Amino acid sequence: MSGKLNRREFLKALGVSGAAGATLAGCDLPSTITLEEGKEEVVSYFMPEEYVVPGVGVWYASTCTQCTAGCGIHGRVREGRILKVEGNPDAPVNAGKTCQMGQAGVQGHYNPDRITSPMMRDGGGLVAISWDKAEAMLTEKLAGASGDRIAWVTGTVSGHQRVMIENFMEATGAKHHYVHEVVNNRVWESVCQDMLGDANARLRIDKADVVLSLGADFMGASSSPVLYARQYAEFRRGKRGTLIQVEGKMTMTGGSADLWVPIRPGTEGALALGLANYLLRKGDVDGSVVSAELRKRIDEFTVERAAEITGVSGDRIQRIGKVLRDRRPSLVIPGAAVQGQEFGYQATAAIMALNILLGNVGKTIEPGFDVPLKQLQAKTGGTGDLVRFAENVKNKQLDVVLFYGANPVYTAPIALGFRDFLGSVPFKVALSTFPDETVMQADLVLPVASAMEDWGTHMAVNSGEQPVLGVQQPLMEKLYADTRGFGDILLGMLKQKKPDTYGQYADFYAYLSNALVAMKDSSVSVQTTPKAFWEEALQNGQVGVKAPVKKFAVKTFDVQIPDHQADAEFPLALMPTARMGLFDGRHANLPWLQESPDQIAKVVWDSWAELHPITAAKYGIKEGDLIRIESANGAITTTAYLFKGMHQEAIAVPLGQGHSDYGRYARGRGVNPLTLLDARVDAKTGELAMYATRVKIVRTDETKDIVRLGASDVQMGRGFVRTVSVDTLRRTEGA
Amino acid sequence: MSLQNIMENWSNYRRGAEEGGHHKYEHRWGMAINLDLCIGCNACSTACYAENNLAVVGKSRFAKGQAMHWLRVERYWDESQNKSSSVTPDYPEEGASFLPMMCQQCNSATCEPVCPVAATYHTPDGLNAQVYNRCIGSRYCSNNCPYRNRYFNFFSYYESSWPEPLNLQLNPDLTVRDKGVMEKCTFCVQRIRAAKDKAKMADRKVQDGEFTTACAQACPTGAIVFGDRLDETSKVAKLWQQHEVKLGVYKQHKQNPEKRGYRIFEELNVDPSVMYLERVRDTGI
Amino acid sequence: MIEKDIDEQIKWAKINADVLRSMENPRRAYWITFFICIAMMACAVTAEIYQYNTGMGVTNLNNPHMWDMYIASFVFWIGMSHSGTLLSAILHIIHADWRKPIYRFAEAMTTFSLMTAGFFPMIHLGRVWNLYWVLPYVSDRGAWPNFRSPLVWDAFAISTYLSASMLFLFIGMIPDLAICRDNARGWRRKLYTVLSLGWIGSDRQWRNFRKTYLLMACFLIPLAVSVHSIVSSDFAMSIMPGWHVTSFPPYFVAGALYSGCAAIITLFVMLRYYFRFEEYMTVAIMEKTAKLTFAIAMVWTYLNLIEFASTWYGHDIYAKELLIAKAVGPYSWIFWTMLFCGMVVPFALAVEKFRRHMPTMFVVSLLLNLSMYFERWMIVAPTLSMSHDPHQWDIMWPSIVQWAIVFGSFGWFGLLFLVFVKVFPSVSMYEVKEMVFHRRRLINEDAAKVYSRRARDRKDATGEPELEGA
Amino acid sequence: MEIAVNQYRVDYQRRGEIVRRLALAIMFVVAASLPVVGWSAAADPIPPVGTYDGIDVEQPIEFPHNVHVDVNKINCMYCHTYARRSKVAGIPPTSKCMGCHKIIATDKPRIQKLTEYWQKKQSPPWKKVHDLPDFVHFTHERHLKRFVFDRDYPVEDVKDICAFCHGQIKDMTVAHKVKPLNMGWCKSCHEANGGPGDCWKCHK
Repeated sequence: MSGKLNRREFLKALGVSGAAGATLAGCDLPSTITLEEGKEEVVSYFMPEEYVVPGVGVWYASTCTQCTAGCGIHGRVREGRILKVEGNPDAPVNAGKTCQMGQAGVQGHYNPDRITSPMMRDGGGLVAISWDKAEAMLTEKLAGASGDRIAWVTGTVSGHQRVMIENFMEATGAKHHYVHEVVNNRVWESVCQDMLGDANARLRIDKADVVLSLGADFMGASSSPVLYARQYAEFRRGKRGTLIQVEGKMTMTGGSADLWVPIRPGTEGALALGLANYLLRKGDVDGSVVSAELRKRIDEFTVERAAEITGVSGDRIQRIGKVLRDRRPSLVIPGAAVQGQEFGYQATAAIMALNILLGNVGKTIEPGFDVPLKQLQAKTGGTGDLVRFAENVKNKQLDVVLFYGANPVYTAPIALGFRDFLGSVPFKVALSTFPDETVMQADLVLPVASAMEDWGTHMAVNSGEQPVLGVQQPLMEKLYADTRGFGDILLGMLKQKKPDTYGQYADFYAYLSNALVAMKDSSVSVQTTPKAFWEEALQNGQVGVKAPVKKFAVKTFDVQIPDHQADAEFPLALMPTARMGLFDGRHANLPWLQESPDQIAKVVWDSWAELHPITAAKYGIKEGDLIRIESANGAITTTAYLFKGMHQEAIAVPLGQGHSDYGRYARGRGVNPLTLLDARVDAKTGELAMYATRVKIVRTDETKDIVRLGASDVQMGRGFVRTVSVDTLRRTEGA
Repeated sequence: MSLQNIMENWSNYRRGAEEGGHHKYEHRWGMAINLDLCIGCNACSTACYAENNLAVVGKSRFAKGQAMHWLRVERYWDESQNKSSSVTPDYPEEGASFLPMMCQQCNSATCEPVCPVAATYHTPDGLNAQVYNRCIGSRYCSNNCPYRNRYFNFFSYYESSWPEPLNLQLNPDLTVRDKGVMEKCTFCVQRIRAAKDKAKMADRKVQDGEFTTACAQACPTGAIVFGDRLDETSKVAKLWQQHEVKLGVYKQHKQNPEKRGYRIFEELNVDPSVMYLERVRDTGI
Repeated sequence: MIEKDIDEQIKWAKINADVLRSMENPRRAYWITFFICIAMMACAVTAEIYQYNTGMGVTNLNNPHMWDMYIASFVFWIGMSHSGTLLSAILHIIHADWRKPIYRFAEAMTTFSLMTAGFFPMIHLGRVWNLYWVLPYVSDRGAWPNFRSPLVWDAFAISTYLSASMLFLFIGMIPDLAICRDNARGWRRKLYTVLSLGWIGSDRQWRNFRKTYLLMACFLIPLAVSVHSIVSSDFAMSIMPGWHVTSFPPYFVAGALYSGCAAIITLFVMLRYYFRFEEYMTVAIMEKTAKLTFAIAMVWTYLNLIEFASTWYGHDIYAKELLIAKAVGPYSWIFWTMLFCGMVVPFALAVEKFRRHMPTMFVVSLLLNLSMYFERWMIVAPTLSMSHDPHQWDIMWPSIVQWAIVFGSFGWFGLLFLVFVKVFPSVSMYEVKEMVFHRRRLINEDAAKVYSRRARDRKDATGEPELEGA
Repeated sequence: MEIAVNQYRVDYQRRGEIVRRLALAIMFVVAASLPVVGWSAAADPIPPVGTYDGIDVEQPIEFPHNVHVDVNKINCMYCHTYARRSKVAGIPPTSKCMGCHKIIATDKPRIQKLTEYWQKKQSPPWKKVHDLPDFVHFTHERHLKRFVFDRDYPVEDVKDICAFCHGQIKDMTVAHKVKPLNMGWCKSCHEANGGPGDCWKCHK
């Protein structure tokens, strides 16, 4: 019996019903009566692996797909059920740690609202159909469309999922692949590309002595929260670095800052220039590393001017500047609010220039790895592709659209006009695990196996010190027989198109094992035989990739930062912040994350709008009042939550809620601020300027209690959280 | 707590915590939580839900205060004591204060003596045990917990919290508690049990780092350290020692005022097994 | 003017007739009250079934508030039970014979409030079907209750007190039951025959009876005091601010006597009105009861103030915070109502005019008991709302389920009492006769002295005063 | 008592009961005369006392334990192989059954039924006979270590140790519950053999 079959049969369960350790402690009649014989079924394994022992958990390595960070995980499997996810200690991204989204992955797998069979649109609704019919339909439609009228819309894809999509595109002649992620770093990546010559420059928070985060929620909703949280721990542990957070709304990361400074949202670039100006004026940095035009621009942005634009006092800017001057290396990180502006590229470039001036490049910003297998690298998403996709939909240039890992019906702003025109696309196919909003609009729905039932590989954009290809392997047998792995679905299509190339593979598993073994030479593995290599890959959940570190080619150029202009009609800046937990809304169907309080506001199960108490007082708003937030594109009504971690000219509404579908836990809960956004884009990169929308607020007469954890925001002198100043600490711990 | 047990060990039971309590401890599981590293991300809390079959109660019951989070991350806006200004500032310039709060496994626990049926008691491992099946739901223990870390099953959550097939995720190593039962953080006793069984099978002692609690394992910054304080080589014992936190006292008399360890509500003489390390803030900017 | 407690010229046959009359032919008002009580109980039963099936959560209890009205009601009813038996026993020992017309119903009240109180710990248990685990019994599991827990002490104390008070009530009733037996027919006769234990009123029986009764009274006084002290230790033994109070045992006992006395006044007025017992439950006795109540009210007031003072000047900042929160927080209206009704209203009892006015006394007694209920609730709820950890502070108001059950408990109590007054003599016939007899003897002795003096002085005495035969 | 459910039990009861009781009584006396304190972990065990008359459970295949254990002398742990390394003894995987029954006794109707399952790639849906409530943590491996391996007890006789809790399975076809498996019963054995007395050892 081949290893392969064994591996795949391992999940024959010992009594899923019998051993579900889930009976209730309350049902205890005297114990002799409870112990009834013959009531429970106990199904033995059919043909288990030697190491599978009932009653003992077995840990299988895999890769987390809850966000795009690509953490390595270990899944605890007992009696054929995946019970718990822990971090893979060998994974360079997370080193055994997990975030709450990773922990909740199992709830996605066991979600009661999964799609269990293929469906097609019949009249108004979706009806279940067979796979044969679904495949025939898809083949027919694909054959009838020319390649430039077929499009993929996906989230960030990497590894062999990306390879399969590209194979598919090649086979069908499809020309478009839109990669859409709401939480993204696209502007930063293009700045890195343009200024450093490497889009995948890696942040090294752990190596910094001072981190100036301009709205970057790097430990919360970021491209790799666990990696940065780990780096942060290192940063705090040894020499005890200082985190300065300057932002319009206090993010989770801001909550851990030594100094938190509110700034007028969108003006962070001016602050960076102001700081550069201060540093150059003090003469502690080498001005020659930046171009003459930029130098001139920096000279224009005096601290006073920066103070005027940003609303941060000049004194404060100077004191931050002093810290940056005194303590090296430092790191300045731009967040989503910086990048999501019409001049987001310019502002981000200004921040990069500050890093260059401070000499951080090469120290705390390290070049990425030159991975030999380009086709496996992550194709990172952004919002620019969404804009372009919407444009094409509007212009009726697409006949067949395939959605996977993206939910644009939910995430697209109304102003893009996309929702109105999607209906005009003749054939929309959704490959999805959950019935999200896009699925509800689709003409054909293909049920994708959950991440814990599927094969795949993932390559993290930033995997710390060692580039790896994370292997995703099933942790459990399929819950629903009629679902299929993403790779299997695509392979099925490919087999029809190109039987001679793909016919040799029985399934995606065969394809993947083949493909992985083929890359043995680019890996750091010392295994000699393909079988051993494959088994090692499965055991480790990853394959280390041999890759030299790239080199930076630093180049600077002039940046254009506009002055701040007040808007009389829409006085407040809307900050649609993603948060660790529900993220961009993709995890709203996981009850653990719905019940897990927001890290800062501590609200559960709902949406809310964050306002500074002073701003609120201006409008006569009290906490719990329902307020209408109006932009030029529409309005949403939600509950006001007042707290001081806000700039007075901003209002923040967290992302994640406001689903009209997406299962019982998400549906009809809260509001989606993305709907309000203007269709403005960053001039350079074409990314949606997500933080550029301005709104006004109107108090309604209604109130609605916010459901929050915790009655008191203050400790009332109880000394729960005690604080010591870093000076005191330095005096003692050094000794 | 049988009658015979009481009679035999009467004088032992009268020993105070400062004399090591009445147990011959096999282990004394404890924690050290570094608040400087805690970023308030809730990974620990969600990991606890996943490990310990915690019920998701839903919005309306959460609003009523009937949530079941054994480990809650509290968030405070207090300015640190370093600032002497009495004016409340307009912005939380020192960020937030996060506090992961779980059962403190007190060595002189207030919950233990009040349980009428001894469903909660002190184990030879230094834990506050809660025997679910013995609990009759008088809820006195929860009333008497100054940390408010005991959670009561006000409803039967089996159907509402784990609709099929979510119930397949339930950890078979511990029960799902039905209505009328008190529950609380157990320091992942099922993991302790498994590790001890494993060690016993190999005729050795449990080693430090062999296992940890779900919260400590998940914590991205490693702020939570769990281990056996009787094992002097363990990380947690070293931390307690390094920060000069002593057991069995209700006030720490530290020679060096800058040692960061402290325990919450120590003055109530409950002798908790969780030590927190003070948050550090650079206030000189 | 010194008023007579009872008209000593009352005929013994009339006593019998009056009391026995009260036991038969319920009037319409009786039935209306009876069915109101049934309806109240039905509310409670419905609520309890709902709560049992759904879980304790329907009561609005939550993480800080694990206890609420059920426990407050439990303490209230336990308190209510105190004056009947305790006062009866004390007054018996000190030969305060004005107790005699009113002690029977007061003792019945004790028993019934205990029977009501006993329900609450059960209703409030999460898993009531395991209630028996609090009792020490030998089983192969070798599991015993936790003898350190005040809740276990409660179980012992209450069951002891309940059985002792029932016994006390029953023993005191035996001679009356014999009277009933002699006057009854049908099932009543059978019942009384059994219950009167062959009482024929022989000297030996009387001698044994008196001894037993005295012994029971002596036994009951410390028992009753201990019971409420133990109930107070449910709170005092805990660590919570506002509960961890040294003066709780006497405070609870005082509160118990207070509410019990107030309840006696309430029932006094009601029985006097319902059964036309004006000749037995006289204004003079009411006055004495009211004076006693006033004294107890002052003790309670004092203990209350002492508690406040010791908290205020004490070292426990949590308790101090809580005290302030009680006074100015969301529960303040209850706090001040309690203090007003418990400390100020009793001064009405110091006014003779009010004491003698039955409707006023009725209202005052209700207010006093309202205060006592609030007091219990103010002990239970605010501590849980605002204890050590401000993160878990919460203000909670009980749900309709709690209200229904507490409401129904009054129905249950009323029902028991209504059945009692129709089945058993609610005024002790033999003791009223004793009282009358003693009064007469005193009068006779006084008269004899006067007459003999006169005889000595004037030597023209006209003869003995007329004496009525038994 | 005499209205027995199957002949093996009747035989067992007639032959075994008196002897067993006697043996128990003797052991009791011996146990009582020994100091309980300082009882070494490897001391000879005192089996728990108590019987229970369980119901007959209908299994998908009427598995003859007696043939396997008594006639063919197969060790319990040959099939219930997980007992020594897991908390559950485990029902043997179907592949294990087929390991022998591809060849042995293939003409018997029971085996044919088994072969049917095997061909369908299914496991027979066995019914649980010895069940514990879900709030109880019981581990076979620790008990086997204590009663077999730590005492150097001959492993081939392990069935007599298994019989402490499962009765004389060798005399049954389908397993039949003959011990109460309730708390008092467990506890009596723990007390007699110095097993752990901490609630949390067994309650979860």
